[in-house]
Amino acid sequence: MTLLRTEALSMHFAGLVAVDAVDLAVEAGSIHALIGPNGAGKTTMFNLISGLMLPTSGRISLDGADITALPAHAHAGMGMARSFQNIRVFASMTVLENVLTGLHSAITAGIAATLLRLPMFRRQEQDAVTRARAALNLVGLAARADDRAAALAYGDQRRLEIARAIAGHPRLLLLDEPAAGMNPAEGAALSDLIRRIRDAGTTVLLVEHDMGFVMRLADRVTVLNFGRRIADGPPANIRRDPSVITAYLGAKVAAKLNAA
Amino acid sequence: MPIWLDDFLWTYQNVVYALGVNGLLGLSMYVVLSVGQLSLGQAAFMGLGAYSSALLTLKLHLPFAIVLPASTIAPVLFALAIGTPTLRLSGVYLAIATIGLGEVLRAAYLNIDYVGGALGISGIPERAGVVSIYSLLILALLGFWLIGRSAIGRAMEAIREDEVAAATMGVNVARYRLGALLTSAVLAGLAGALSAHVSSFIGPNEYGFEPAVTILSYALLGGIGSPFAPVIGAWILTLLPEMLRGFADLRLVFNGVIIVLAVLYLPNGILPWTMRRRAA
Amino acid sequence: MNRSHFLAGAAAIIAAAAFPTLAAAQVQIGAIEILSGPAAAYGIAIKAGLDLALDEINQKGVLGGQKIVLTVEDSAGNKDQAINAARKLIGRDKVVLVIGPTLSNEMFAVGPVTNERKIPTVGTSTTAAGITEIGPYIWRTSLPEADVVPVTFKKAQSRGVKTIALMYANDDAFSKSGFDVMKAAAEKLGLKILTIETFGSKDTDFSAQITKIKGLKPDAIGISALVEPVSGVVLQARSLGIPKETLLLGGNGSNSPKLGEIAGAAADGMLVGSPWFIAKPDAMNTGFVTAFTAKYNKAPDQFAAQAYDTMKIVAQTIDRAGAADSEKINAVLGKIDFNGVMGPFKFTAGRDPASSDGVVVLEMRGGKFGIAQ
Amino acid sequence: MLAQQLTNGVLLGSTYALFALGFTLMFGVLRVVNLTYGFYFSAGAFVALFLTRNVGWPIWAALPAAAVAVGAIAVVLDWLLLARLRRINAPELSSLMVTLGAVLALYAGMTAWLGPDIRRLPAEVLGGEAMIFGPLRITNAQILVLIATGVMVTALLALMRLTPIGLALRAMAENPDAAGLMGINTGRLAALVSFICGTLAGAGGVLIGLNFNAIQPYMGEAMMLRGFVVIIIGGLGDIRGALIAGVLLGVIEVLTAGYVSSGLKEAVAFAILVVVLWTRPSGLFGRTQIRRA
Repeated sequence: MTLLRTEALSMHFAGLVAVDAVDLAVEAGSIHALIGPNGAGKTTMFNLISGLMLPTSGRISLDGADITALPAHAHAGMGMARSFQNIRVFASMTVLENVLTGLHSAITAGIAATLLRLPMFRRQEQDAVTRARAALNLVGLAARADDRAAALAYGDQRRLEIARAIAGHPRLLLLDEPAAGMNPAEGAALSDLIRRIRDAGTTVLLVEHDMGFVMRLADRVTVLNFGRRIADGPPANIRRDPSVITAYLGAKVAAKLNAA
Repeated sequence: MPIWLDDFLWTYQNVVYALGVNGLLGLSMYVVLSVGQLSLGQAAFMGLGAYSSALLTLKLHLPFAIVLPASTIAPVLFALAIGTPTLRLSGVYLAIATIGLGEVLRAAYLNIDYVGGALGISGIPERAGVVSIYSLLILALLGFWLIGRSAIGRAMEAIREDEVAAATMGVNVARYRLGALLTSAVLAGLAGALSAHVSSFIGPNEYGFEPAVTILSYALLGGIGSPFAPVIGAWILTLLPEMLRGFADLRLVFNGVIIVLAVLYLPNGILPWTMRRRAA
Repeated sequence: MNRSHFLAGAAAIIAAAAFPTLAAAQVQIGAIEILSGPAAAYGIAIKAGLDLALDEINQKGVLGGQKIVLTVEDSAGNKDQAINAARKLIGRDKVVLVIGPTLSNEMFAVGPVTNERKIPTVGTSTTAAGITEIGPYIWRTSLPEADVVPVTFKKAQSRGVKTIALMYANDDAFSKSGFDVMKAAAEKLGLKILTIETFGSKDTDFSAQITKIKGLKPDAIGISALVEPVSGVVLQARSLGIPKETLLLGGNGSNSPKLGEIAGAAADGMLVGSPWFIAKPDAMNTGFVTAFTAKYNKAPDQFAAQAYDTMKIVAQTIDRAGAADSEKINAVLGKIDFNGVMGPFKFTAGRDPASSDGVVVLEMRGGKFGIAQ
Repeated sequence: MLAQQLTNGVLLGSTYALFALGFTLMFGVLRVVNLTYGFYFSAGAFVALFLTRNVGWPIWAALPAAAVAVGAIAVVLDWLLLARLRRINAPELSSLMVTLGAVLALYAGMTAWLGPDIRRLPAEVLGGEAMIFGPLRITNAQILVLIATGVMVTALLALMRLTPIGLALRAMAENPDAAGLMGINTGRLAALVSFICGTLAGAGGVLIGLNFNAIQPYMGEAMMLRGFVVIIIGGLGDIRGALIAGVLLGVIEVLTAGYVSSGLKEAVAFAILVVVLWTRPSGLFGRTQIRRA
């Protein structure tokens, strides 16, 4: 079953084509990677899918429902969550409060219920704390729950971002370069974590630079170059695809490799 | 009550009222700043509340229990009109648009004879007092404290920190911002109605650019870590001119310097303590 | 007036309550004036007039040798500060009478407070309509515009003026009140009002209004505003080609030596009504002008003269009341019959000045006022 | 009369444009709504007043001297107030707030020091007579404003279009990050922009003081409120837009006062502001950028 689908998705910025008629299908329950050289349009794809930008043309659907024009905040309610390439934790809040923010859509108590401290409000807040602690446990940050997010080390902030994103058990998790700046050991732990997230029922779409990391982890890989999709398939096929090698290494090097 | 105490209370009665009213104004600034917006419309909202309530009392002879809530209607309508288009834009636009709002209203008060033109409205009966002012202030503080310790409060802080990240968490940023602006208009409108009904006279030049800046400095001085901070900020800046009477010419210098120093060196205000954003 | 004073507030009140005889040798009165901010020039002139009169009064004192102690509080032109000042003067300093405040708008806020406490309050510069209607304890010694402007307009009519254009600053009470009076006076005299134009007190460009007026060719232009904007209007009117034959008429706000300083020759021929004139020849006035100039090293203006007379009126009232008692003072004020630098003075039953006989029409010549012929 | 009113409008409008020019440049390049800008006007007028009245300089010497002096003041203020915020990459609102506080203190301090009275430049500086062109009357001061505005606009546009500094400024206006990548020293550029804007504003203050004969500490504040209207209508950061919007606003205000009601003159300016914010929020000539967050 296809969970996320984009059809002929395009984004133009003042004459520059950042994403050019990209078709993408992410299977439910898979780990899907989006790769490509710098400037290939990966982050723009993420911004379009998560609703931060409105595409110039094309269509995005989640589980069959058209979400092309939905604003960013509505995506969360549809079961989508994301992390950012440059870490965007709420620095002044505690670690636990950060994760609670990720459960915003799960808390439906309005102003009145909040002001009157109705039982519904209390129940939802308590549930949220329980779920947030569970998410922190999963990423291994339970002990830091009451520290300020700003006090965490870089790698921990990345994990906090992931905890915040998965706290509400999204159907689709978008991870933008989650392994950036991590050493191999941390990377391996992260792979592990992402698999566990997938196993818990969340489909994962990730953008990543580290080819080794992607090839070990992803079930399927889509390659973008200059905004176009140039390849799509299982990692093993992608690794051998000449157009991918050309895109990454340049035509000359690719020719040499072929000759060799 | 001994006579000296009576005299003492009578002497400082207006100061006591001003502390309460300015506390409400500090909160009206707080709620906008706490979602990362800068509005300079609080004085304009206050003026609308003051004018509409004074007219309701003097022309329609309505009881204060009706006048007070009704004084929030005009500010809220104006907040809707100004907020709907500008909230989508950069924060600078809201600040400038709300300055514009204040000037349009000032021109309106001056040119409409029904509201007294430059002569303002005088002879407003004293209907408000310590009870009405401080119960509203306490209610507002309590409300913000309860909201702060909830998902709504967390969402507000998240918007202030990083609106894009907040939006991807499912926070409807535009709705929160409009809600904050409307709440701000309600509080400023109430403050206007209360102040009009303790001082018997209101004029068109009391709600312009300078008071708008003064209200901003309440929140900047106190900080916005918790709802108590802007109220404390308002109290300090209300009492200072009374203590610095002889320095009146330099009072505005002082106000300005406080804002500069606060932004540069105390970005969190003089009460940097922040409240915990969870209820459990 | 200062911080230690403020902090000592409660203690002072307790002391005053415990030892009431301490204050008995003096008569406490207060004044609320604008001593800082953009309108400070008016309050400073008033304070100078009050202080000068007080020096003379306290040489022999009132009530058989008691000194009058005057506490002047700054309102900075701000309503709330004016109210706070009034409450402080009455509640803490125990004044029996308040002079001021400076602006009509401030009086509308302060009047109800002092009236409630039954403290007689005498405005020296509050000319707007409705001031004394605030209550039975609110008085003023300044002639309302209604008594001054018609005299000026009559003079203009006698010079052949039949049509007039009116201009006023629509953002302050003083200018607006003055305009209302100008309009009524023009209508009463049967002058045809060709147009009414407004501007803001802080405006610097009046070219649109003046060009429009120029096209209508009025015989005269009446301007109601404070002296700075009036000077600006006069300057631009002449440079945009309003002919010398068009008479310029000013209200109380134009009655300031600054008009000549700022507008210079452009203001020549302008007519301004005034209850007082610096070169008025009687002995009392020349004595006042000499003493004032000696003390402050500058010439007095109308605000100082009015304040000077007011202080004298207050002292005489206290003497006649026989005690430093607000009720008695308020009762005597209405019966006062005084002759000062402004001329003979009495209050009407409505607590306004009774007579406008002292009003003279002044004409600008070479940057200075003289009596209009 | 219409011709004279249109002339009045264009002249008033060019003072607005003159004011808005540096203001909008500052926003365009430095991304700062610098509210101390209004103070530069007052400062320029007072420096010129001092030079002509107390030192006895002629206006052609006092005008550029005042402009340069204010440029220096602007650089100092920028360094005191904004350099730190730029270093820590503070949001736009912080700079708005800090300059708001500063301008309040500056005006009040100036009033405390120099007094609230309105002053004027010595009458002999320019001769008060008007030139008469057929039915039109234009004073010497107005002609000077027109010429000076023209010269400064031309110089500014030439600087922006023809010099390497202008290229750097435009690059920074387009994209501050890109400018950083190009190796532009943003700190020095900020000082340069502050100097240019301070000079423009200082000269503007002298000219407006000459034209309206009223120099007063708060003279910049009234201009500031109009300046907001002009730069929003013209588009924040858009130099050409500020010029057109300034002149347009002057003409509209004068025509409103001349043919509708002078009481509405002020209201009309701000009503236009509100309408523009509603319909074309990035200005009449700007590109619309709407956030989706």
